[in-house]
Amino acid sequence: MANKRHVSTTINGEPKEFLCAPHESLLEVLRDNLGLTGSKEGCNNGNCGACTVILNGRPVDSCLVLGVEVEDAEVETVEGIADRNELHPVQECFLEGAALQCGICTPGFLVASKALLEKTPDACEHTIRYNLAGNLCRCTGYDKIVRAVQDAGKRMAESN
Amino acid sequence: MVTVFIPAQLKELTGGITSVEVEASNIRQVVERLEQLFPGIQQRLCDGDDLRSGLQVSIDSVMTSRGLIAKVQPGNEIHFVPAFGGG
Amino acid sequence: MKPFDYASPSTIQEATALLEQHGDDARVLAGGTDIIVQLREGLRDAEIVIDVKKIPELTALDLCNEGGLTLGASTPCCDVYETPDVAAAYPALADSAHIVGGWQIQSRASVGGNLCNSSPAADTIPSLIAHNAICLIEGPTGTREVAAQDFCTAPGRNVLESGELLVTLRLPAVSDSESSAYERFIRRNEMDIAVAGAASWIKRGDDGNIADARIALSAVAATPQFAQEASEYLVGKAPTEENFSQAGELAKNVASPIDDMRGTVEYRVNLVGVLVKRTLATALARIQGDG
Amino acid sequence: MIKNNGNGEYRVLGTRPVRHDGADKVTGKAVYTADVQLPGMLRGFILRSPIAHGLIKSIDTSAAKATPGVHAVITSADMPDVGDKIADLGEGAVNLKYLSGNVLAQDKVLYKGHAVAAVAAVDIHVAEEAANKIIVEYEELPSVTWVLDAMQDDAPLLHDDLHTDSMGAKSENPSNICTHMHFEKGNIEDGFAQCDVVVEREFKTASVHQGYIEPHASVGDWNEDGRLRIWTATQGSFSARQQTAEILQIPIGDVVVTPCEIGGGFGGKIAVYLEPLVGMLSKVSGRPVKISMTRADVFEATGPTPGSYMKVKIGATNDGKLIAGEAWLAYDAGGYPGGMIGPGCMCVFSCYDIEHAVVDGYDVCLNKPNTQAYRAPGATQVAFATEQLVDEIAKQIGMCPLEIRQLNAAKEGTVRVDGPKYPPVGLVECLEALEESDHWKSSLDGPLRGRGIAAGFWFGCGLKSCATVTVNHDGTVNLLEGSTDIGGSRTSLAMQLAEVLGITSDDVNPMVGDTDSVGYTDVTGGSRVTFATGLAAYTAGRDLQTQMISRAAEEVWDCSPDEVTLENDGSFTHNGESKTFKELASQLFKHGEPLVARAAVSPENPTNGFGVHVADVEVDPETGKVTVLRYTTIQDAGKAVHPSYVEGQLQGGTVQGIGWALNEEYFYHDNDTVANASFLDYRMPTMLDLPMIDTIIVEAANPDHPYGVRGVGETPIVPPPAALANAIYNATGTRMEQLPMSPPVLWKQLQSESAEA
Repeated sequence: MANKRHVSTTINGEPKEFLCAPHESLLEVLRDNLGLTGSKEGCNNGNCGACTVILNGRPVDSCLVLGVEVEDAEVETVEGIADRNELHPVQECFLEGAALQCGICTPGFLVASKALLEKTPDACEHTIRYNLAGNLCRCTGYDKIVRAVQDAGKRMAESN
Repeated sequence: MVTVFIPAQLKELTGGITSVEVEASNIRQVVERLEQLFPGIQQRLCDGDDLRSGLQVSIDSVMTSRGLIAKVQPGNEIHFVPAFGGG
Repeated sequence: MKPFDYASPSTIQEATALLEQHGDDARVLAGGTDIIVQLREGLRDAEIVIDVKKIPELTALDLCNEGGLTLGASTPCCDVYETPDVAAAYPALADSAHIVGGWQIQSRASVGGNLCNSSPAADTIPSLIAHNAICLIEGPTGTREVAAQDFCTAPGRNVLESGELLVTLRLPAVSDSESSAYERFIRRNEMDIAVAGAASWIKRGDDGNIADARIALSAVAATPQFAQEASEYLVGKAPTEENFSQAGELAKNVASPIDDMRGTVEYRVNLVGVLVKRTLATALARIQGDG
Repeated sequence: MIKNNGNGEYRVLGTRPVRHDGADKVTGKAVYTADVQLPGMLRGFILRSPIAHGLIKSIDTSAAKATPGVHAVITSADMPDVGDKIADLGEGAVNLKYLSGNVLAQDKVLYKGHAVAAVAAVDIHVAEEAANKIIVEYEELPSVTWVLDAMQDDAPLLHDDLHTDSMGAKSENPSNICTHMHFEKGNIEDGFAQCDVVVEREFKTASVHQGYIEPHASVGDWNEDGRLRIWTATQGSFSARQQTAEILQIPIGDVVVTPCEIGGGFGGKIAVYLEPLVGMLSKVSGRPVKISMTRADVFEATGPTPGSYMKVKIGATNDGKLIAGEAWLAYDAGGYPGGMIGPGCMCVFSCYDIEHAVVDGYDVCLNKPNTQAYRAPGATQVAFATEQLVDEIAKQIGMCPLEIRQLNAAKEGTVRVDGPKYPPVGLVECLEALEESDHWKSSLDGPLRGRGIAAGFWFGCGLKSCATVTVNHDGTVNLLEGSTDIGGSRTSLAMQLAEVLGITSDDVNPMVGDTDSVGYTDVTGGSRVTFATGLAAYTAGRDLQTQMISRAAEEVWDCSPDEVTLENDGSFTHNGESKTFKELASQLFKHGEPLVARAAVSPENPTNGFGVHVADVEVDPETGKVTVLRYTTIQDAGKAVHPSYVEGQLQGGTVQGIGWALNEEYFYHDNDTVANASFLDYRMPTMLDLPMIDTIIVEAANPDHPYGVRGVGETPIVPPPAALANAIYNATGTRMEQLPMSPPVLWKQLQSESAEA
């Protein structure tokens, strides 16, 4: 087996160091090495978005990133969305709008939605549907997710 | 007396009769009366001392999972129907 | 996934040296959205994975009036469509970059990686062909240039020799009288592989007729195809629906698709006609400023 | 929107509180099975059959066992012999031989992906590498994956000891047909003789998967005290416990199953796949073991729900009265017997009052994974057939599709083909709501656009549920129940308890217990939890109030219990003095024994959920692609406890139905192996494939529940394929006889019809 590498990175704003073998994905590193199990594995090949994290400002499927690739990078996971005990508007709106049922896709949706709203706070329905099409949900039929993202955008605009 | 509807698949045992009235106070007795009338029907409805797996009883359109011990009242209509669950 | 080693060179020379040293046992990692899946599923093997994203030339994105577009091979798709000048000048490329997987994939997947993966169904390759892109390749024996339309040789195979690295894609400069479009057909509206795809680039002459055209197809042959006959047919013709349909019919001549779960031969050939016609109309509308 | 038929005023029911597990689920704290970490835990990997049908001649595990980091390798030889015994699993009975064989193949593999061996190692990569070193020698056998082919006398036989069961009678020769069912009502010849118009068509539907986003996962720890602890993604912890105990041949009491948060099930997480394997791997290795399936494993070895062939004939008079119906249905069972044909037969005509009917149904083994329930299992297929034929009759006699449904709708007293009569049901109300809806009243303009409607039915079952309520110092309460919560049921149960007690939803802390801590509770399935476990929560609340009346009489008011009145708002009064639940509970806590209440219920009647859908589509004739422009789902919920989650069930089920209708299917290679075992090529709907799904909740109270609750989870998947087929017909004039109605299929059909024209 290839030797493990030492990786220094920033996760949810905090410096982190970890060891990982080159063939371990960022998703495995987060879940198994760092105990950040909020990112979920739904398919392990980039087709469901449940493992979405923000890498250097952009949403990516962490199953399609090698752990060794995040040297000197900034990674944000679902665990980093809330500010201490204050939920982020996107989290609040998912809860208030019942935009989750089983909840397994929710972390990926929250991370991708936050990335979208930071880029396009007033995203219209089509923009939301287009940008979040890489996140599969099998429970909700998406209706309430779209509405929650719209509501969160409004709430973020109001608080700014 | 209760009215027992014969499952269509068992009509071969009843000579085409589709329902009969029997005197019974529970499903076990219903099956016993049926067996007296139509020999062989009991083993089609039951497996040992229980209803055959996959079958359930409806009494006046109310499903029961109590099987042979389910009580019946005079005037009840009894059907044997497939069990169903769901997803 | 089987274990492998990892290197992240910061110069082209380091990268090509590693590639030469490891030969077929080395795999290049740009966005990783194909190669990581292939390694995980055992479709490809690697002793070493060479991450080329730290090489400055490979993440370049430069547009200049005369020189056209210089696109580093590992530049992610989202950079293409999120850079307004680039998206405006090369709309077919922006169209295709915008539909490679979902947003998460587009944040990582690169146009160069899409080309090197050399899938017959790759979305960005027809757009590169339609825009007459040139591939700059560095290798142990120096630099060479290959036209995008000649890059792929078979499903999953291309002209890259052992030790060679695709560094840059160069797209010729465009004028206001040219535009392009890419459209593919998929069963869903996103997150799917093209059943068939078409990119069309046209240049309108002063007389209003088509001065030049390039049409390319995906998912209807072993490699993405330049539809030469259809392209040449349009030259000198009026940009009418009828001529666009006829170009679509002619483009079918280079389609030799397979039957598979994504579509039948008959269906794919039909789609070629539909998509060529539609992308030509979109390109025209874009020249006219209403696309 | 809620359409309330005047059920009475509630304080809690009908409101939309934030769910109790919400904060955990939006912060990543909620623990799903794959998130469980135990000290020393190993990771497991399963070696699966690469072929669809074959005899296992030999398995050589020596190289795998010798791999560094490997702690256990098991094959069926390591599993106990379960014999030929039928086990009753609450929701259905199953032969243990088949159950065990599906978990780990014995002498034969019956589908690609059938588990053959399992490895536990220090990490997943080592486990996978070692599993791939296991050498299995197969003798490949001819295979079959189309139901009609599998029914032929000369079809490859999956089980040479399987004889067709016709209600207790067994066929002489072995057959792939496991079950033949037959139902009759009235006199079919007389019925068709009275008809002015008769339509008949053949339909076929592809296998589809439940498609939950969480792959199956289990963790097992065979403890030194002999007890096996399982953490697992299951719809039913007690069912998983029983299946695991039966397969491993250990006492049920030696197994404790902790249901983790579960990432979707839809019927596909009732059967056990991994639980016995992690148990056995843990026993062999002496370490806890976790297995998470890959997505390919999920597609190839779990679910799907049956593909089908159906021939259905319906006759009516010129004034639109449906008189006679005949159906011949053949459904996939998969590799082992036990499919969904029963409910298919019972649902084919379940929406209509048809006097004469005959239904024959066949459940057929073939080389696919053992089929599992999927949301109203068996009903969506038949609705696709029947609802199109009803439309066709309406068209032929010049009647509106809504009117013909209103004229024939099942109602109280309608006799289903399997015999029972409906109690009060809400189909008529749903059709009325459709007629009054904005969607129905709106115009749909434009070429190649069409509108279709369809009705659907699912029983909704009761089964067994338990609940325990404990009271805290401050009068808040804890609700312990056994229904795994897949979609917010903790809150819908807490709300029912809060309603009884006159407290708020937030005053209730609901918790899903493990099998050691809560009374037996059947699976989360059959649309039963909000209804049946809700009834348990309600009943436990009543038990608590009864205790409190008696305690208040003695300890507070020094009177007889009859002199204490329980008011509608949950307060207790005596001689003009009133105490709220919380006041009284706090007071009783101070001076006497703690308050604990419990309930065990087994409601047996189906809750009979009806729904009606309307869809607007646009068809692209050049590609065959269907775009859903607008969609409205109408359903009778009896009483919508938490309307947001009722809407969510309606929307989610509808979208699964839309996926089934338009794109989802299993593709097979020539050798009957699955070709599209990934989310990429299975093509469930993405967000971009859909419009908003409007909902109208009708509330026609269920007489069997104190608040009138009906199950709502399953019915919404039933109408969409039919509604979309009817809309496609309305847009193009072409009738769709197969699912999915994918672009290549629709394009081809439009091409050949325009060629004929």
